Amino acid sequence: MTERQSKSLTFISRRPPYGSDNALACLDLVLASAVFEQNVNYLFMGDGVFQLLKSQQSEGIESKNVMSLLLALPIYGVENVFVDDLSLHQRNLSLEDLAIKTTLLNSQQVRQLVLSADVVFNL
Amino acid sequence: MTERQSKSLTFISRRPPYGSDNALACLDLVLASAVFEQNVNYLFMGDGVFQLLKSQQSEGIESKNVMSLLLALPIYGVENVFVDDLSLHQRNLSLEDLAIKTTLLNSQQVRQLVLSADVVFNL
Amino acid sequence: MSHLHTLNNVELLQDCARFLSDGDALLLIEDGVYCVTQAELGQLPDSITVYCLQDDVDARGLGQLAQEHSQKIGFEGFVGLCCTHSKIINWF
Amino acid sequence: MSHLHTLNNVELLQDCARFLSDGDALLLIEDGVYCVTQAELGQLPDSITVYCLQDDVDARGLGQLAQEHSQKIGFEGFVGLCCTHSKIINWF
Amino acid sequence: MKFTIVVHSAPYSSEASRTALEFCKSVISEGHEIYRLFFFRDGVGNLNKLAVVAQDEQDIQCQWDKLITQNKLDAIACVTSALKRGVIDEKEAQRYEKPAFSLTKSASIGGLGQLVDAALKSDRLLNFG
Amino acid sequence: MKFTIVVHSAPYSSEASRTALEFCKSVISEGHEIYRLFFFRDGVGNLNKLAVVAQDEQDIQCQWDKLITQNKLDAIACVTSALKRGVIDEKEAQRYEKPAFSLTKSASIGGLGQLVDAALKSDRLLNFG
Repeated sequence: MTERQSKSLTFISRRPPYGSDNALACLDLVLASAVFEQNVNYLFMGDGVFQLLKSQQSEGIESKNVMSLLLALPIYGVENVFVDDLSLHQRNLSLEDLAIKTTLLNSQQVRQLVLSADVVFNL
Repeated sequence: MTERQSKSLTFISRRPPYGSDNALACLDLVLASAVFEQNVNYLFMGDGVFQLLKSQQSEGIESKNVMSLLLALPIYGVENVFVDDLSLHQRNLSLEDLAIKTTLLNSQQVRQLVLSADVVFNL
Repeated sequence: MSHLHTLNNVELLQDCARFLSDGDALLLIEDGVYCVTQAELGQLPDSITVYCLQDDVDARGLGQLAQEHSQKIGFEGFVGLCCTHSKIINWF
Repeated sequence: MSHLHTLNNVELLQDCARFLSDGDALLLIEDGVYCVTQAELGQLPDSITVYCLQDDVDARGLGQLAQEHSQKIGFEGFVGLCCTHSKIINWF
Repeated sequence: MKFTIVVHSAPYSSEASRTALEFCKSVISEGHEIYRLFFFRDGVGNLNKLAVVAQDEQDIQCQWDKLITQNKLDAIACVTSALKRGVIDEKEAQRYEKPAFSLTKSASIGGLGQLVDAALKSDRLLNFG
Repeated sequence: MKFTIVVHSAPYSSEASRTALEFCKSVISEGHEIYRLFFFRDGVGNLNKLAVVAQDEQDIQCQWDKLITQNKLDAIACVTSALKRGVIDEKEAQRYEKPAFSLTKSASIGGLGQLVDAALKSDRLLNFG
């Protein structure tokens, strides 16, 4: 198992975009992984779904714009971006509220995504 | 109001004893205030009531024992120690589970204690 | 005199609400502005004025919701609220 | 192969529980050991084994409750669980 | 009015130190006085002068330093918080035989008594964490 | 087995860095290998050599230093995390004209690629925060 050439890395991003550095740390790690051309999965659940909301304007708090950074994911070859349907539902949000194109997963699919990964980063 | 000689300082300790430094920071601040011979009130609510539990043995995690430090409060002249009845109730705890002698306050009394203070530290 | 409460974490709203009295102000800052997505915020008595820090609302894309449930203010407004209320209780 | 989940915060138990499968181990560490005071912990299927880090339980005075709801282990046991499970998911 | 501001959080890992910074700027621009700035717990990281911040990020430590210097503010790093986090001044570096110091010159090291004093002598006290 | 351990939290403000430290000790005493220690975000504070810890408290930075040195571990401080928190090595201090450095000699500064590399090459990866 050691030194295996390819592994699937799954990132769970569970925190909102600006209050802490969790969201940006997770994103940095996703981008670093993409460079290694691994199988990268990026899942937003819990309050992490707030990172995907439209109309984020972060100039006022002098922070990088998480939404804009996420919009650039395809440029870095990160295509497998998922959002947990239950988390959206619990926050009265739908895909129309989101700026980022993601694949909606039901609970069973979310479970499968995480359990089938070789390594899970859970931030 | 400036330069008033005596003020009442109320400390709300809302976090459990060891996972973060909130509990010890609050205690240090209470002790520092006692030196100034101010009217100090020390209220435990939320998960802060876990600081009062019997049988804490913190040698294993190489931390100061919060329960033992709280037992020494009378030595430092801190006599007004209160616990929120609702927080105990929500955690299925009663005064018998506690090592620290405190005054049980109902919600109205907790409210009064905090609202009548000149300065509130809320950790 | 009435009090100003600041709050930066949705999970603290319930604890904070126990201490809100007529005439008090609740200022949502940082991740506390997500309270505008919570039903509990609407259940506060009308005698409590709810404010949101504008920059934090805008960053998070919550403008619409925040407008319905609170008044947006800047840091000058924040300082003003500190002066017009006799005491500040920070929930963090 | 089954997984090891570690958890250091009671509020994350619900999220974590969505990913627990037959044969998985849940190890409560730091403030996560307060989960032994929660009804939710008892509602996990029997096929999930719940462990507590001994030092964290003892520090918090939770010995009795922890004994009823979990198995106490030390750091050597923690390392052992890492080896006998194919993957570790840390909830913090 | 006299304000005292207590900062409990490190820069960058939470938004709180930035909020505190902007609040302090407005306290001054609105014509009020800052009696004391007290950096407690992880908040002492805001006074670390060795920080190197990228051009596209807000340099929080530098901004605190400017605010303190330009307005001659009384800025205190809590001694028990600062020493164990490696935020030490020249005197402490000498006393404990450390090869360097890291506390910005605009701040000084002090005890919790200075926070209690500030609580008693200020009209308003705010905590950011 | 090869382990990689990622530390996300500062010492003293949370219990997590101590848990990580004790876990690492047991990994070694149980005969396993530590492929890499990676200090990320506030975790870089664990590598600050300027820390001065009171006698009645556990000196976390000193214990990490000992563990790394005695076992010749590969310990990396994430560069973007470390620089903005004032945890810098001699080279960075020179480059950015800082008067001193603070990173313990037993660790080095590196990028997130080294964490991804470790995730790929280790049998087990754990995060503490």
